[in-house]
Amino acid sequence: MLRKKTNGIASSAHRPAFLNSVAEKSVDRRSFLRGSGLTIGGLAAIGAMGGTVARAATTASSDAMMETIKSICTHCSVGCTVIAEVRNGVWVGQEPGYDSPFNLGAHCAKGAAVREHAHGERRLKYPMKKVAGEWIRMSWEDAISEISAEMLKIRDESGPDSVYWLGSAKHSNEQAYLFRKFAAYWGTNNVDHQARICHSTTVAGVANTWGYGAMTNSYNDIHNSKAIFLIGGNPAEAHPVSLLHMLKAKEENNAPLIVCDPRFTRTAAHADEYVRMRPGTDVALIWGLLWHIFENGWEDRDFIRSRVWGMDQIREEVAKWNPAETERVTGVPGEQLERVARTLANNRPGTVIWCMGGTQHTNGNNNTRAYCVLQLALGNMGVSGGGTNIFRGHDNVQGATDLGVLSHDLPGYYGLAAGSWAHWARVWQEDLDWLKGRFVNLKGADGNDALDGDGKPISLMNTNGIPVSRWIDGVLENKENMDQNDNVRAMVLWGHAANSQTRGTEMKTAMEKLDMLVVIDPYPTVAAVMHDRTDGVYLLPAATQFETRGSVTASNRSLQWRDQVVAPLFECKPDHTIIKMFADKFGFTDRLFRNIAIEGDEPVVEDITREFNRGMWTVGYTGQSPERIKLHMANQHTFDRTTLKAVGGPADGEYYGLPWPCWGTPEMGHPGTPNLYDINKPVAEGGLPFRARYGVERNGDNLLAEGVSNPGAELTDGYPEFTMQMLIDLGWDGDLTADERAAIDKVAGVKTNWKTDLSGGIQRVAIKHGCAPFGNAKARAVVWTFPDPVPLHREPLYTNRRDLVEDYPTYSDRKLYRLPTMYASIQAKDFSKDYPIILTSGRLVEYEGGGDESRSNPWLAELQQDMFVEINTRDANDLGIRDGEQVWVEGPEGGKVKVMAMVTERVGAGVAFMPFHFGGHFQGEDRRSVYPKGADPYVLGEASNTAQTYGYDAVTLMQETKATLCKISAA
Amino acid sequence: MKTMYLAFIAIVVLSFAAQFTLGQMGQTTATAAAGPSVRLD
Amino acid sequence: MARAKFLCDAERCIECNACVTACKNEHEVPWGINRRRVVTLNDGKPGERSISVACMHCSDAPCMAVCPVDCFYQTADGIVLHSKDLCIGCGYCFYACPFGAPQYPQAGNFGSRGKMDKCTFCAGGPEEDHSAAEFQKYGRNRIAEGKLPICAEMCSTKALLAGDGDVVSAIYRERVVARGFGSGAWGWGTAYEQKAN
Amino acid sequence: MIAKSISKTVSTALVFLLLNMVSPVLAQEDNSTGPAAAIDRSATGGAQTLEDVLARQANAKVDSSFRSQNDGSDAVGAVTTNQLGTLGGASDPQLWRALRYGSADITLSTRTPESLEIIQDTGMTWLAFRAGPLREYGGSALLGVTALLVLFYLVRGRIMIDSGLSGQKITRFKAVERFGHWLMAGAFVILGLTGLLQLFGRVALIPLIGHEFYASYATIGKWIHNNFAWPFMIGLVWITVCWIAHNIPNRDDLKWLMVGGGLFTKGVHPPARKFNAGQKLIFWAVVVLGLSISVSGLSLLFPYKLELFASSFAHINSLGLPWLLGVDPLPEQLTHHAEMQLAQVWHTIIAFVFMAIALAHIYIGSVGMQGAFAAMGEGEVDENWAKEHHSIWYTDVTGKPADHHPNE
Repeated sequence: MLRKKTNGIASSAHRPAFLNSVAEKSVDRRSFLRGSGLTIGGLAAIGAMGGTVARAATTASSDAMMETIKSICTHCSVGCTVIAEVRNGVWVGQEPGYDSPFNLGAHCAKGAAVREHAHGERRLKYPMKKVAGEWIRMSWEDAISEISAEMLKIRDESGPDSVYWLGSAKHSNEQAYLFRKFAAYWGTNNVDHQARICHSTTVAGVANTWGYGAMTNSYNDIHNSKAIFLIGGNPAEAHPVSLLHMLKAKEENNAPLIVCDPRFTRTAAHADEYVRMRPGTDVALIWGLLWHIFENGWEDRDFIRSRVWGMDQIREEVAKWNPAETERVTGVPGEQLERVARTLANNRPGTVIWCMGGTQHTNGNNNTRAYCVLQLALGNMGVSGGGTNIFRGHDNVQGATDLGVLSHDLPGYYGLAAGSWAHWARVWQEDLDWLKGRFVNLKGADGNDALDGDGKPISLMNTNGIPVSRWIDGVLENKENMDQNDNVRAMVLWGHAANSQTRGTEMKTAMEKLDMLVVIDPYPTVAAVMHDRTDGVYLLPAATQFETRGSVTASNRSLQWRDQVVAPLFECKPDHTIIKMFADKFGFTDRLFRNIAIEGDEPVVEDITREFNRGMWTVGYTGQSPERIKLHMANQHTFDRTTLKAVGGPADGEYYGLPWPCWGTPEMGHPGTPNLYDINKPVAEGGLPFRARYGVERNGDNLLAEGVSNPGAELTDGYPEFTMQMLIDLGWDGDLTADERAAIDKVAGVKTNWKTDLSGGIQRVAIKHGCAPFGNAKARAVVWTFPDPVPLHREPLYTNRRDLVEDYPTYSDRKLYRLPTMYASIQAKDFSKDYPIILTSGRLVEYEGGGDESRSNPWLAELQQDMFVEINTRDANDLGIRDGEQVWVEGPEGGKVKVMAMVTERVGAGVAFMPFHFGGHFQGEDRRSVYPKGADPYVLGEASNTAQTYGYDAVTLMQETKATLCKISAA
Repeated sequence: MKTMYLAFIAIVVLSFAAQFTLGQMGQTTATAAAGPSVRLD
Repeated sequence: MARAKFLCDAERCIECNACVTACKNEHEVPWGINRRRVVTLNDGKPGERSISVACMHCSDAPCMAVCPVDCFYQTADGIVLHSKDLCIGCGYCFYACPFGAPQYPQAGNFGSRGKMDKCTFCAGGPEEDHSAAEFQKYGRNRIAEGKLPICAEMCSTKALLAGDGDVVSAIYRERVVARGFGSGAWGWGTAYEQKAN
Repeated sequence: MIAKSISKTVSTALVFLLLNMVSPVLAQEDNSTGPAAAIDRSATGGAQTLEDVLARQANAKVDSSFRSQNDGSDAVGAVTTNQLGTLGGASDPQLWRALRYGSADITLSTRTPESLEIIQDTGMTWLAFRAGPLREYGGSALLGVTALLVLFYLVRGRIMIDSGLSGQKITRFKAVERFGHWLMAGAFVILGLTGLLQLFGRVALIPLIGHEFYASYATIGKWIHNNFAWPFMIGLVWITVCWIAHNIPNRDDLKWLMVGGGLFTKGVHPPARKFNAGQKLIFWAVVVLGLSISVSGLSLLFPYKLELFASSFAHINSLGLPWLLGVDPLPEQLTHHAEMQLAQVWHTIIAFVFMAIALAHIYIGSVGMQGAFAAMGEGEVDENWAKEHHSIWYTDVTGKPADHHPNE
């Protein structure tokens, strides 16, 4: 028989591999693993071969030059650690990051394939522009000068708001923050990013319910759940590694996994209970569930009394949703919901998880608030194992949201009010008047300044900009109907896939109407090819996050640090460098980087982190200094895999990644907040009450918590948010240091509050006395500031249930974010005859977002080569369509896509599903030839959003992609 | 006898011809495993 | 003696394909060659399960038995490897293999199938450990580095286990006990008299 | 006698082959006819019993329906709104059984059809048969034939031209005919040798010359075997076209056969046309076997593209042949693997038969008979040879009577 060729050493090095499987190392390793709850084959047996490891190292001489670098996967929000092996500048290998408490070495298809970034065959390799229909290469210098010259011209003619800066959830925290600041210095609020079309309704709905719009607990905390209620999400494909944690709860706590979804998803396949609902009926479903809970008195009365306001109004609404009505609207049988309700009641604490399936609706904010109300009713908030675990999408969509890359916000959710600008001007040490001068006032029809109620001119500095979901309307809408002086004339897609927004056919028109289209991305993206422009398109190659460094915020609010794995490939540049190059041309580099050192063309990343540390008081992004984050990265192994708390080691007692709020200054050493609103922990150790954000009383009702507060709090009842005045009244002002006092007086004297105090003194003192800086209030089940104070079910704009339109109509048309927005006028028309099938969309595990990156990765692309539409067997047979055939899917607005039919039971009868990652084909036409040579992804396909239709949430303008109509016919 | 040798030469010639044409016909697994909307090289 | 084994926990596998891409990543496996693939049963129906399949490294491997040039060998750990220098690409190992593990760079004509390629349990091949030749022909040799197959190490839900058969089975046993379902002597169907509708 | 040993090889091989290849598939088939006779499995908790194990070792057919049917398929597609509906009701063991017995509904991201076979069990039987009976019987058949020829030579010696060489030559085969013959014959010999190399190399040569050395030979051998197939097939068509007219059987052939062509008795020369009955037999054997070996060879050349057995078996079944022979009907559904395995086995069996016949032909055409080789070599034969062996043909071409009639 054959034998291995050896030099003698090699063989002896690996022969006894499995032999000494009783090496004591193995025992330690395995007992440790059992302790950590997850028994991992890989690790266990690595231990088993412990003896070998050392010797193997000696034989692998080449490993001397091997350097190991830690980064974070750039795909989803779980934040898996990527261990890169780099040999003289080349990324040669990828190892599992067993030390990371988030992924324990695990990866999904995308994470296991990130090393392909280092190959980058299909990357955009150098700056290009389109001239007379041809792509021509150009230098960075020329590109930046040409683009900025054109922008300044547009600025003179139409004002700063005619240039749209579309940022990205793929930016690091530093880049995101710098991007928002850059837009402010340019003088517009027309800046936004993926969060708008991802979880904006969650942020709005949840933040208005109890204070912060984020995942309240963490992936790891699901280990403690006794029940898992998952609605409108498919983590098995969107966040595969999160299943590592969910299955642990399922298997070890025997926690029932309940999945509510129109599709029998891969997640549902592992559920104990699958609830198939009609798309767009989330509120109805939740109310139907609550009906049983209230009916049987399963709610947590004490919790509601002390920590919730408005539940009685909810009861009134829920009373209408008896099993019969619920089944009529959602299609879910009453007895199943009764069983689900009982399961949730009997298994507390249970966690509620939701994703895009709940958020991307015209009444998305209602859905998210309904989910919150469910948890409030069950008393599952603020406890480990409970909470609303909202899985964010992109790797840093949480961070980019926190850092305000949004058209209605400044970093830290400060809003756009004059006071907010004043705060950030102080942080930036900027002349506020100069900053105001960068913006323009809204002009009336007569060409003079339009005046507000008090007869003052309206500065566009203080009004919401156009959100990404509507940028095409910013281009196409008649300017007379807009609260903006002119249309958008230049569009900058900076790390954003155009095929992720609906109404593809209109987007094509918009792109062609623009003066200039700039794409800044590692890949050309669909934006480079979906239009027929022959000039005025620029492609600038950006570096990926593996080619630079910076912090990134995972879904659970933990910050992790990415080290640079390899130098930027080809002519790519990191985003913050590109920002600096633009700032040079616009002439405000010195102002923009006043507190940030610049090396060559590259701003120093750590300085940017420190700058936002000095201003992000509202969400507690102030304690996470670069040094602290890096310390955690270096000592990942010291953190407990369930609590995320370091057991000993240099970060002893801190929570992994200092999940925000991490109060006060870094020096104060707050450990971070693992679970929000956990009233059973001292604030200094990561506890919190609900945030007092909506005043102290409403129509005579007390909005503050009643009789409860965190252990060690000197205020044992509810209390409002802290101000300097309050410290004085309490007699705690003495605890402030002289410097802190000086800083506070410098801001607004006694009016200075915990959000504007740049010294962090107020926060420090409040916490010193055991109190939360943001007060201690009730969560509000009713948000009186929203169109639907009590969350209501509203039929989608395009619905085939005309019988329900009368009972559950949508909103009236209205003007939002500078733009007229249609609701009733669309729903009035009946499309259900010609477009009978409900169309919804979602994720595939191999791809992500617009897919330009993942479809350019051969290891992933090979696994999903055809864009498809899932059609139920019954519908397929009725339409005479066979599995694998090409079909046309046409939306009621005329957009149509030619895709492969996948006949399956996965979707219910009358529902069709399309993944949204594909692009490069447009209404049956293959656009591959339009890509710059060699930069076309391996796989192209129709973008589902070409057929997706109009429809936006009434609070955030989140686009409706989960419940519209279509017709399907054989192609 | 030369007809025989001629035939033997023909055998070799034909076999090389076959090898060539089959080479043209036979596709790589990569191309075989690539769908219509894929560009590999 | 310990033997190298794979085990895929169907209760946990979510068909994320991490094992597939991890393998491609680790060994630079070209398009079309799938040393490991994920099989889904009852796709989209209740009872949907997935399992990850590759060379099972049989104790008494049919491929070894059938190979006309006897190019296979089995390491002391029971890993079935082969020599691409000897392989003549006849395709017989694929006809013999119960699990469809062997892969060939050329499709179509038998005459030009090229050297067979398959899962090596990340143990390289007959070339010297860590040599360039070994990597180029068989991919990385993790076993020699004291590491286990990357597919199992990167599995998103730890469904795929690899290593010493005894350790692997022990881990799986622990799970089944903790789980208390899913691997019973009879299935839910029997337990709940459940029938298709 | 030769024919006997050959037919023995073939029949045994076929029976063995079918039994082995078919039984597992059959096991599946009769599963669908409901659980077989209930054996008491309480002792093993529903698993296989000692009887099953012993039966398997005795190579008898084992009824595994009690496992193969218990694949949870009845629970798949259960009502999802039921409790645990999502699990579909199948347990892991049932799941694995469904895979094992190929009853699972499988989807796969890879695009090659053959990789849809998750677990195929015919491979083991195939390789056992290839390593066992195929080498054994095939090899012995060839050796047997050679031995017989040697024996024949010792007994009968070289068949001489009774009346000696006349020195007068007449054309027997035109260049076109000879070219076609040698095109096929030459390719055939090489194909035979390289084929044998593939089958016996591992047992016969590797021990002698070692792996590396042998592998390089095998590589060349495979190249030759694949590509010489084409000249062979061309030659086959060629000679068929040339000679089919001359090979229609007639009365003279009976006479010829009755005296055994005079091969075994000195001086006996039954009359014959251009081809005597012996040659006609060879011709038809070559045509039929050549066709069969070409087709099976092509399906091996292009894996999975040319799968013939399932359909052929269906025809055979429809003709009721299995029923006549009293064996189970042949499987009409075959995995891609099984198709290739059958093709390989069939190709080899035919090859052995072909080679055995060819040996005899080569013998008589060369050392076995004076003046015979010249016919296909130069294409011209001695008049006396023609008179003795092909008297009628001689008269046809020369118009002169073949005066030499020894046994009249």
